[in-house]
Amino acid sequence: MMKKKGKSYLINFALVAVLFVVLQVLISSGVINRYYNGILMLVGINVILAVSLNLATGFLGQLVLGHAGFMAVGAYTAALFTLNSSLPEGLALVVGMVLGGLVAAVFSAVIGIPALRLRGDYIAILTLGFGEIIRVLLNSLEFTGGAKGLNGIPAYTTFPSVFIVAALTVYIIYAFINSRHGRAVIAIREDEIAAESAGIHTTYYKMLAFILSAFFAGVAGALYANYIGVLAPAKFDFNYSVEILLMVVMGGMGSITGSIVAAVVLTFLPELLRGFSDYRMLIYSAILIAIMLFKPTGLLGQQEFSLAGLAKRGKRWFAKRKKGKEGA
Amino acid sequence: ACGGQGGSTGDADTIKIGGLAPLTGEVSQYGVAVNNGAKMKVEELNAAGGINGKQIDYVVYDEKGDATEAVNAYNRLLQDDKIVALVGDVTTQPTQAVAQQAAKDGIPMITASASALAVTTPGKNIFRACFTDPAQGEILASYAYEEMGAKTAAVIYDNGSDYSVGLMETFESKAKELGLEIVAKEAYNTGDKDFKAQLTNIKAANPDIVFIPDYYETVALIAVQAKDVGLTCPKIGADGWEGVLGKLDASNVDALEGCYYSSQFTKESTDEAMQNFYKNYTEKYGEEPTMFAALGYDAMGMMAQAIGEAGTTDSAEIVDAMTNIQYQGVTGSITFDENRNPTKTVFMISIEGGEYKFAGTYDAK
Amino acid sequence: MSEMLRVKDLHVYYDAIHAIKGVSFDVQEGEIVTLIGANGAGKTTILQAISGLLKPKEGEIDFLGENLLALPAHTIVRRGVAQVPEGRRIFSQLTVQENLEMGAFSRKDTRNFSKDYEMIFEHLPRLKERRKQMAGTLSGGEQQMLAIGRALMSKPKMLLLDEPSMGLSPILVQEIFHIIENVNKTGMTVLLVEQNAKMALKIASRAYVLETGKIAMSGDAGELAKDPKVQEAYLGG
Amino acid sequence: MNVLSQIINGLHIGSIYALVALGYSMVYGIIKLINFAHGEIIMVGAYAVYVMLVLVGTPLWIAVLVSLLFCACMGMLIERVAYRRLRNKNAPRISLLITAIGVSIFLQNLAQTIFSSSGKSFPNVMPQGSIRLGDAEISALTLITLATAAVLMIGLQLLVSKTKMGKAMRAVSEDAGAAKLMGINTNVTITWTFAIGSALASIAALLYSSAYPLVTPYMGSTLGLKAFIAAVLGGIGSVPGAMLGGFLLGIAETLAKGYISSVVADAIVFGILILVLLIRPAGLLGRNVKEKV
Amino acid sequence: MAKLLETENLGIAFGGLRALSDVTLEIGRGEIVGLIGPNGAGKTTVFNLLTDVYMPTEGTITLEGKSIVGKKTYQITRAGIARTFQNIRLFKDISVIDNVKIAMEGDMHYSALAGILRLPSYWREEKAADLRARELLRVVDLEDFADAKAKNLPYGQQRKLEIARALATQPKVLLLDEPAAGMNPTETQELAEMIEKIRKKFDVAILLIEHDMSFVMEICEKLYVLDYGMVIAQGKPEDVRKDPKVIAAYLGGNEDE
Ligand SMILES: Nc1ncnc2c1ncn2[C@@H]1O[C@H](COP(=O)(O)OP(=O)(O)OP(=O)(O)O)[C@@H](O)[C@H]1O
Ligand SMILES: Nc1ncnc2c1ncn2[C@@H]1O[C@H](COP(=O)(O)OP(=O)(O)OP(=O)(O)O)[C@@H](O)[C@H]1O
Ligand SMILES: [Mg+2]
Ligand SMILES: [Mg+2]
Repeated sequence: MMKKKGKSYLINFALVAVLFVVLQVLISSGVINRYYNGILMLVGINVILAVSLNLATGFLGQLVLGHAGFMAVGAYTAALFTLNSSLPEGLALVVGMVLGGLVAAVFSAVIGIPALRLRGDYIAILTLGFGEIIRVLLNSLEFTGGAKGLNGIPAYTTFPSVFIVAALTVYIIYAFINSRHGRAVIAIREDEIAAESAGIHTTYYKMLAFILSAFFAGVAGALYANYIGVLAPAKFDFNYSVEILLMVVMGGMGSITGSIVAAVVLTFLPELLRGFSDYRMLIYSAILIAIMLFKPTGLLGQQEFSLAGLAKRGKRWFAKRKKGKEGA
Repeated sequence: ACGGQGGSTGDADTIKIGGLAPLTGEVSQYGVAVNNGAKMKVEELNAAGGINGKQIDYVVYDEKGDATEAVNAYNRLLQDDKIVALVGDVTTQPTQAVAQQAAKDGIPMITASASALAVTTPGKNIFRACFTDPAQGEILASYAYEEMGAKTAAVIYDNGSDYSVGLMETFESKAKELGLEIVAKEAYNTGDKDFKAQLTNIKAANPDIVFIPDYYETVALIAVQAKDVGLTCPKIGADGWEGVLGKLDASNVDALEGCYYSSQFTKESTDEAMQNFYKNYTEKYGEEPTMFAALGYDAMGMMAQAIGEAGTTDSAEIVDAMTNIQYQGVTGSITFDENRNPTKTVFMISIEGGEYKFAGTYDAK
Repeated sequence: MSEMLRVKDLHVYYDAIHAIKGVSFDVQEGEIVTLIGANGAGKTTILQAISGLLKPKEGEIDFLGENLLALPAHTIVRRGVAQVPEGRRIFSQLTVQENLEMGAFSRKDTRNFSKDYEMIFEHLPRLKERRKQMAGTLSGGEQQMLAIGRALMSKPKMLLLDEPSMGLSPILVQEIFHIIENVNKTGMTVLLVEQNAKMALKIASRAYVLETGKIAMSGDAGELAKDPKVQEAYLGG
Repeated sequence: MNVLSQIINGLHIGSIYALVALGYSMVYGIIKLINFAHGEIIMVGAYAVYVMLVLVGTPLWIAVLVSLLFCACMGMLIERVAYRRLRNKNAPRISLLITAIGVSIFLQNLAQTIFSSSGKSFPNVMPQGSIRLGDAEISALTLITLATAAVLMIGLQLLVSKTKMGKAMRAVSEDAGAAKLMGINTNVTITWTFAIGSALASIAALLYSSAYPLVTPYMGSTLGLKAFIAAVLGGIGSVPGAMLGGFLLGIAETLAKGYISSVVADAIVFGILILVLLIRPAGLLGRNVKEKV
Repeated sequence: MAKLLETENLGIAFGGLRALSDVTLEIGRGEIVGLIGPNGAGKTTVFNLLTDVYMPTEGTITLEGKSIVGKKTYQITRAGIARTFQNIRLFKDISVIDNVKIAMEGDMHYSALAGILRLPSYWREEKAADLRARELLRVVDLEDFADAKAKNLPYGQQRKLEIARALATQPKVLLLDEPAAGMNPTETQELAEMIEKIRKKFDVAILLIEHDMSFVMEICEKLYVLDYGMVIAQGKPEDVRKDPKVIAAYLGGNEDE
């Protein structure tokens, strides 16, 4: 059964590669113009944000309302680095991302150590507060440009870089979740006391998941900064944290593929609604409510969308039709 | 043709001008005002036969005051709608993000209201209709000192707004130069509603005047709370004040009695274009025009005139025409300096008995 | 002796799982009827259906001639059907006292409460000692007593008990069964779900044996207690 | 003198926070939902009063009454439409959180489409004047605000602790299923909770708009967030806690603005919150029940 | 028999309430010891002290001569004390087999990085864990439910799963809090046999709380009787059950076995 898993890794890898090539060709041939290319990059960035938040919220089960804060830290770090570095583009971006991720991770550790001692929604409040503090500090610090923020950040982020990083993020978090560490993390979500008495060092695993989650938020921030070119603290407020959370819940807590789907949908939706000009947020929110009402556990619930699974479903469906025919 | 039914490629007999503004979200009151002004201008121009006989097709997208959305919308205007020029954006952050793109594309762009100096720096094709801050700050400082006879002044400003900070800085430096003592300097964050703490401090410093460099809605809130904490001395402000009385209920207007502000237009002015603008706008939208409305109106006007003078939709030529433009707008007669910022004359307006009064033009001593 | 409760051809599902597959039984006024069966047979499910916490897919539940399926859970209680739920479900953040008050929520005659408290503390002295304690910190058994006391506070016509002896010390098990017999003597009808089949069959007049969602056997409690199949399956040989 | 005046300022905004906080606290207490739409109820209430006073031109008391009922109904409606269905499916709590956010975005934009995004000026309906207190002044408005908040808080406390309704609320908040077995109509209880919380919000709206007389579609969001923080600070689920939290938050905020730096004031406030939570994980008056194993 | 787990003068108070006072227990290797007593006597509290859910106000706990007071719960578990809970605490929303695997944390060692990179150590240990987990499920005959969600098992099965999970931590002492609660005599009978089997197979000592006397009498070699937080009797089952104090406090008069 393990071997079969091994093979499915290869299949999925191949599929992702194909997807990449196809998109890349469409872009360079101009079929996907700059507008859609831009949105695709945002999709990628949001995928990273959603999947990483899902680790903390969906799998670890801690409601985090400050993800945008960690993203901001990563974004500013990378921005300041790329603004002042003389490294070649690609390298500068990579270093920027790593730095951004690491600094975000450090911040998450700072808040995580006290926060994760609390239970339930209080963690939500704490992370919310911390996110706001980060924003206010960025607002008042000199070297971050205060409220004016930073601009003229070199536009190093390209579609390939976003796609590759997003794919990597997804893989890493998927692999993490499906290892002993992931199981421990999920156990904590299910019942912390039972987890402890099953021999799990809960504090350690909480921190691990929390920091990993923040790290990728930081990476996403780095990509964002070098895509949009300007940064201001106002961008990373509580509402933005909520937007990311939205993707996680809408996709399904604890479903990585769910987060991906939701990230795609929720990034394109506002663009699709442009035609409605002033009414679009009205419609947007209505759709949001409707989805939650009719799919309370999100689009994919806790399931993962897998091609294997799809194939199975397909088989069953064919089987049904066969029966139907025979019946007729 | 407003509201983004994009995609329709600019056919020969219309000229497509794009617009960007926050039509929803926290800063939408500014975006809506600018957009109203611009829309009104477009309708007037089209009614008068458009630009060189071609009708203007104005496509505007909402960006919620968010840089990310602004860039998306900009790309869409450029790629799907194939606009020839851009009137936008409204607030600083999105405008800067868009400007950095536009500079690469060389498309003529004018922002009605983004006042941060850095906005126009990315490229020679980026212009602005509003004042950049320095001018007015100096004018107001010397007005307070010379005309209002103030010896001490206090400032309360929005730390998050380049507009506010810029005015505060220039006001302060000019005040020093004049010997007008700044006895209190209080800041607040964008979006704050409660200024009592700061105003209480200012009251303790007991200044002759209070300088409030912000936009009308915030000014209205500050004025009322000033009254509440018993800070009664006169207050002065800049063009951002335009429309402030509309934000005060009759029962509260006394809060601004005897205050002055500098403006780029006034319904008191004899200029008939101005008069019409004021009248038409108030009829059309059921509220008096604000600075943002006027600037949106003029920004569109300038872009249209530039396109007209260029006689083509070629970006480079429009940019040239814009650079040397001589425009007579409701916000005064406008030319651009080397940083593509406007230079205009300033009126002073006073508020007496709940009414605006024209207090004459004024130049810094 | 008139009929109090009649369950007819009851079907309950948990999503796909068909937990109760056509169960029918009745309870006459004033008797103690016990429902025994293995883990997962469906006993709790049936009680929850009667109390209106679960909505059956098919079947009828009539209480004193009234169709309970039409009523929401809280009205069913007001009609006089109280339940001691499986796993106690006491309000752990309220004190013992407050929990008892909750039990009397549907009652209007506040005057008589103190009298009833005394009656309950008589049977369950432990509760008196812990009157002011957070119910959540009670021991398992204490919680069980509280759950029973709470149900009695609503002065029901019919009492549904879901494994009341679970987790109780032998002495208390006897005590609980005494209590059940006593309240029954005061005229309260009892439907008793028990794992302790031996004791249950001893105090009950009739019994139904539930197996994987179906009634497998039924009849006079005494008879069933002697039935080899029952002994084999539920009385430990 | 300054300090005293500043503290008075703090109490003023603080008591508004407190009123709003009560709404969050009650709803959270009973269905463990951070009702992000609550802030928008304030906005709705403010517009309601504005419409009645300015557009229709009714006397104040009618305006207040109308807004009160309107908000209460709005609260119940939201519960009915957006939450109940999810509760009865016992969906994960977080999906209720999301619908709450959806509702709040919806209301903001609905208000904007109806009233446009430019702020409406709120009339000055409160008695003028002020009384001296040492060398500081308390304006009539501040006094009224304080008094109203205090009275409502006490009333609510009595309701929750003494009345049957209050007991029912506590029972439902613990275990809705068991509450049903007690003969409690959980849906009605929850609906009432929303109604009361929203009614309080409408009062808050009146007091808030009197002090900050500009009604905008987005006025509720920050106020709501602050009030929620206040609720947590004081111990969410506890009525006096919400009150205490509100006052503390208001005072801390004002003093920070007045004496440290208005730019980082929010950071300071959140800092305090974090500290409090670390020392008292359930907030100042919240009781932290360790579950028995 | 060599002493394995010892407590000396163990005591705890909750606020004013004295839940336990000088409780001294001894469990030898491979022993099956019963802890009985009236409801509220403090039995579960003893478990909670042994596993650091509560801190003892006084007294010592030693496992193989080493004190474990003040150690964290997970450390105690790894040191060799595993437990089940009186009100079942499973990982409800995940599969039965993962419930067991989670408890193998203690003897899986591949690093997070190795896990993410899927290095051989990952495959090796995961495979081993999978086999062992299924083995354990077989012992408590749940192997057919391996992939079901834990919450969908009937009550009795859930108790067995808790036992399997506890065993997965490879304990030296297994603490069972009312394992037979909610089972009928026949099921209890099977459980008794299962516990015997477990004791032999994994040679663990077992300390169990139970109110079902026939069950206790059948499998326990030694009994401690708690009342109001104090040990009122101990020794061989047949002696203890004749002890008048025990009969008065716990068994009651007409106990019919
Ligand atoms: N919430 C649920 N979801 C899915 N299946 C359930 C649920 N609750 C019970 N079941 C299933 O329904 C069947 C009957 O359960 P029920 O609890 O009524 O049995 P029971 O006779 O009360 O068992 P016990 O003696 O253990 O209490 C069992 O197979 C159980 O697995
Ligand atoms: N956290 C706590 N706070 C206060 N009192 C507690 C706490 N935990 C337990 N108690 C009290 O300590 C006593 C012993 O509780 P414990 O759960 O150990 O009893 P037990 O012997 O397990 O009884 P049972 O057999 O009914 O489970 C009880 O009176 C209980 O009320
Ligand atoms: Mg049951
Ligand atoms: Mg116990």
